[in-house]
Amino acid sequence: MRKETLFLILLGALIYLILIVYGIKQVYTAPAIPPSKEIVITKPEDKIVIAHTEIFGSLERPQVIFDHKKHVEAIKKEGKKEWETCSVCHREKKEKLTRIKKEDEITKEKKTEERDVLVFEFPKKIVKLDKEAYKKAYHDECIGCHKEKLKEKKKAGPLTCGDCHVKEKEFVKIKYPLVEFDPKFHYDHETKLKERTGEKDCGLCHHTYDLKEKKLVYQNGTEESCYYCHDLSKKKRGPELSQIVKVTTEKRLSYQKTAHERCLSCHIKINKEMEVSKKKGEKAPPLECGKCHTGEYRTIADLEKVPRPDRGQPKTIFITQNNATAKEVYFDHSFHEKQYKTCRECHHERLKACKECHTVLGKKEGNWINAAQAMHNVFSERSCLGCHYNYVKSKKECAGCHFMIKPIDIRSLNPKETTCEKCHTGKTKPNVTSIAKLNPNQVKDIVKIDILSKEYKPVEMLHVKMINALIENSNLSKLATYFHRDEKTICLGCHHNIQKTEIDRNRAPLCRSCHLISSENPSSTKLISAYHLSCLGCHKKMNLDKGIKCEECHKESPKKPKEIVTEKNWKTIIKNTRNILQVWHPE
Amino acid sequence: MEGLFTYYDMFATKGVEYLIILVFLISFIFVWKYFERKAPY
Amino acid sequence: MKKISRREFLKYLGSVLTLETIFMKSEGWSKEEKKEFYGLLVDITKCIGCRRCERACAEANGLPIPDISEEKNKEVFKTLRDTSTTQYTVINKYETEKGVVYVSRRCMHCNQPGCVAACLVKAMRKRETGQVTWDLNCIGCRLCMISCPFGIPKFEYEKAIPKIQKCDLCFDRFNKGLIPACVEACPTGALTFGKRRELIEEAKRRIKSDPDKYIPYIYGEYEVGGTCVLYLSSVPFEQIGFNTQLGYEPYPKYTTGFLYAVPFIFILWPLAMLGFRKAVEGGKKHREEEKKE
Amino acid sequence: MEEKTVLEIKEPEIKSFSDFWKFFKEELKPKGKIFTPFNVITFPIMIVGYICILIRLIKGLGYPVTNLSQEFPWGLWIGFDVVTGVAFAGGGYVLAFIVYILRDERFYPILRPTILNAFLAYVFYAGAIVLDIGRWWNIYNPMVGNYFGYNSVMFLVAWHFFLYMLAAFIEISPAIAEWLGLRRIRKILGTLTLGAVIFGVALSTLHQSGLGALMMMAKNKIHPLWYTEFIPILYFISSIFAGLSLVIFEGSISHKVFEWQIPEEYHKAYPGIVFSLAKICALVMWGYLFIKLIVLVHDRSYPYLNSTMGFWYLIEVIGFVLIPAILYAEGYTRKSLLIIKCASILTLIGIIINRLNYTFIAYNWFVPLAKKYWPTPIELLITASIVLTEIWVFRWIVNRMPIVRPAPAWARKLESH
Repeated sequence: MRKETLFLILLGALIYLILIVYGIKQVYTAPAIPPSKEIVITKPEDKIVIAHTEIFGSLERPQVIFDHKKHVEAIKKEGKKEWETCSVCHREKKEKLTRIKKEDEITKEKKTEERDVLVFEFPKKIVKLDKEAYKKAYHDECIGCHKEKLKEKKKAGPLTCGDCHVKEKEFVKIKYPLVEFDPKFHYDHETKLKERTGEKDCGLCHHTYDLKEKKLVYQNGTEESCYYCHDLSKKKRGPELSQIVKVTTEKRLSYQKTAHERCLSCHIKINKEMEVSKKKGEKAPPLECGKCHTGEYRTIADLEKVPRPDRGQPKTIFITQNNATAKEVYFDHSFHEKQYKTCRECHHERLKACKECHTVLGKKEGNWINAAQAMHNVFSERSCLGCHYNYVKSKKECAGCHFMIKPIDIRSLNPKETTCEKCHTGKTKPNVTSIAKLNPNQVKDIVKIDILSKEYKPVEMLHVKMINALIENSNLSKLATYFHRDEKTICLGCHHNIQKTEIDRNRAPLCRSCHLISSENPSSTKLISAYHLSCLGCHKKMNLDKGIKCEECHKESPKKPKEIVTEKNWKTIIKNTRNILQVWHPE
Repeated sequence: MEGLFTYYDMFATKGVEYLIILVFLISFIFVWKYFERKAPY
Repeated sequence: MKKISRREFLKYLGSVLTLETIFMKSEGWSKEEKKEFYGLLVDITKCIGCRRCERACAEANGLPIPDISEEKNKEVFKTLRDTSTTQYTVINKYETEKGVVYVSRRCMHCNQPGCVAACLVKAMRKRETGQVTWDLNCIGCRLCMISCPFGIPKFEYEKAIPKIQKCDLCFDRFNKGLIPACVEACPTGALTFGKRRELIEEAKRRIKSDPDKYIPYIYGEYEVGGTCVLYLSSVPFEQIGFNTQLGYEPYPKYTTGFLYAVPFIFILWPLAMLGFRKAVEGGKKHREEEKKE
Repeated sequence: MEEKTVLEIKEPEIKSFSDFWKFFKEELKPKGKIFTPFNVITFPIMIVGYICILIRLIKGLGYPVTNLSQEFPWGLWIGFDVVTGVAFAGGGYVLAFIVYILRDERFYPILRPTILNAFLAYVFYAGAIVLDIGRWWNIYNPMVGNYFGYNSVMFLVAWHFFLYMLAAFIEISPAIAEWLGLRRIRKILGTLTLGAVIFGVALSTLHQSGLGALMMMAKNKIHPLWYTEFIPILYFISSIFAGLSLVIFEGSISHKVFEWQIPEEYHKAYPGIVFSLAKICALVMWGYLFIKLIVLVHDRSYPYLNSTMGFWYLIEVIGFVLIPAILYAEGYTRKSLLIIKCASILTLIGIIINRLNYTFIAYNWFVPLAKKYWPTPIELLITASIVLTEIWVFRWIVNRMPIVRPAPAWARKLESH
């Protein structure tokens, strides 16, 4: 028994030793935060992730990566044309649309027409929205088709679970770049469809949903963006639109589904017609994913020349409301149209005039936001002040001064007549000329800042050169010339927090008059930080390459030693030496 | 950050702890019996 | 003892009272102005990473002066540095979604510091005016390094006469009426020195005036029971090296559970044991008597 | 087995200090053989250890001497010597409690060696704290002078180390009196032991848990699986079975080494003692496991179990507490000393790992590998030499004073218990 127990003890000791050594190695080398396993593919060659997490929740089996292109090629090999391949997997649906033609409130003609449209959802059969039904539908259609092909001795796809539900692909996320239907696309489609159908028919794509009759209706003059009703990601909505959105969410008509339905069904129809008519030189509309989801987007500058879709909007408007107290505001609609890619930026709810929902006292449709709030709210991207403020803060040329100037908010600063009159000009169209250059004798040419110079030599600021540069910048942009009006406003960029009237009397105060060299009150910016924050801040915001390093503004002064701290702290030095033992051990 | 802006239930696990104590007391009987099993020295 | 008459008693009582008042006045019991926490507001959006505060701090505290020229800064910013025995405050550069951000790291001077609660010789002390200072009567047990939630106190291991090195918010300069050296040297006003209450008001004012510039959270207002050094940032704090999971309990509170129980154990244990011994002894005697019958 | 040396005890006549000095010098000479294998191996280690201690005092705590860094202020000396050493010395107060308070006479034979062991452990291991203290010339500050940092846990622990050394000395002093044959002093000391025991047990509960409370303020540095509000309680309970395991382990060795001193009836009673100790240990460990479970649930840190740290935690809890508990229980029921001895060795290693976990393995566990702490040779040498010196002194005392062998007749009469 003796040898046996000895062996047992040794074995036990060995196991424990291994456990300890392995344990400590793991503990000492384990990375504290496990690296995240998610791989995002942004260049997907027509691959789709089938996961349906909204139905299956957390997946038992890893997600399936479906290669759409391979399947289309396979079907094509069997002799089908490219535009015929879609109906193999996607079901067709009849879509009814009632067209109403109205001229000033009288319905001229009303007819309903029918179109066959392809629904781009995979399980071809309409299936109940639960795990079992979906699972069965997918398996029948995929594996069923693969089995059929095998019977016909053709090359067929995988059958076993592991081949489709691939473990490594579990964390792959495929993101298709958004297709932006910008004005150029809209204009090209308009002209091409006009040639094809002979007359301008917006009903081909646009429609609205009549809540009472629960039918799709197209009425000329009420064309709107698909995003209004079909963008299910946006939460906040006005009372009227939220009903329609409730219907779209019930029917699961997300923007992705409706866009594919609308565009691809039409493209297939045209492809079919072109097959028959065989007109030379005409480019067939694209059917592959990569052709539309290119990922390149046109900038606002490219779209400058492109005419915006005509929806009966006036070129210029004098914004006013029946019981408005303030004067009218001249608004150049066509100019502002060119500043954006979509109408939705301002017409965020429906493509109607602002005053229909934002009345002077506020309406239920406008969520009780009255006109003043809608137009002047500084922190919204859609209001006049808000948009101007964001534009001015983000644009390189303007941010130099404007990053310090607070936005004019009707609540905080008691607005004076002059500031309101800038926009509320009444029925007259304000004409504004660009600012003339500054004549040198009016303002000091070089300003010497030497009050604080200790380590560095005084700063010679080229005052006039800077002002002229700013004036040039201001003349470039229409917004700047409109609001700056004369060169005196440019001075407010640095001499901020004072009234313009003082500048008119050529009395621009020095920085020192407000900023103290040192003060107990933490909320007052010291003079040294005032200089650096405004000068350095401006140069950085306008991302100039000069004037960032210390040397560029002020040279080092040679005579004084490079002591930053005014008064040495003798007590700490004594404290160090007081440790007598320290003295005996010279480090 | 819990506790300042969100509700943090301090006594959430008290229930389970009482259960564990119960299990311990019951197990103590068996342990005691286990010790008395062989002829005590 | 000679019976003292009533008059003698009153005379005696009077003298005691007068003595008492003199004593009180000299000792300064008169209600002097209650000292308040002074602190530091670090506005990360304003810092341009010039490291002048590091050099000023080195000059003021007699530490080796760092070279803060442009090239050296670029090279130093490559790695994230921690404060060390020769640098009480360091600037670290972080690339964030809002561009490059410079974050100054220093002692937070907590309102209820863990290091002060840990020190058994009162070498680490929280002064009434908010500064947490270290003193030479330290025995070097390094429990303060373990108890600091931010890991700030640094010990001079390589020295035969080691010291704990840490920023003390220029306590000596403060007593001479000066502001800390780093605040004096900061060109852009990223560092502001003042009473903690005013600094919090100022930080709240700055957040309210530029809502899109700052994230609406002052780091240090509630962290570990509130700290005297407060941080304002344009980028969420966890991205720039701050530990946001420290909770709001001041760290010394975690040892109160144990320390408050000590007196009770000292009282109950001896009593219980004595009682136990008597009971067991009684039982033994009783059993012996029964065995005898 | 070499023939048993006759048990000759001659009591010296100590009247004045000079007699004592003469007797003491004569006693200093080593008894028994000098070049035993144990001496030959340990003596050089101790000498090298002392040289390292000198190096440490001159060069400070820098790299070549210790691997301590800003992330790991406490290393092997505090982790092993002070915290684990004191936990092992816990057997002293547990046995004193059982013998003097619960009046259980069965454990009397092993009472004195355990108390001597505890006293020496405190003097040497807790003494090692002086080595780890950076500014050791201020060591008296918390005791003397006006720097009483009563707000700190370390203050409590420091005072309790000092006081418990006194208490343990009073408890062991009867043996010294018997060695010197001072009858009257022995009588007085006899009366003091009960007071010393009660004071000692109260002190021990506090500073055993106090050592745990030292880590309470490292909340964001210790891994959530290990960090709880109940660290002091865990430390206190683990010190009970740690102390008892050491008593079992050390008892088995000293029984072989000091065979010739132990009388026959002590020898017969020894297995009984060990079995009842094993039973206590098993029960306490069983309770300790449940406390660990409750703590795991209370802090909701069970999701951390399926990480690498979780694996290490399971090794520590299951491998070094559950399995030894089962072995103890088996050893008790099967009445086999061997199983109990293995269980005690496992528990001792378990306690070392548990204490080191708190000090530098689960402490700052998120720090990259390059900055992690591992003891340097000098640290290991110094620790080894301290442990060995303690064993040598223990042996010196046991060979002379009536620790393992029964007290002389006149002393036994005094025991009025």
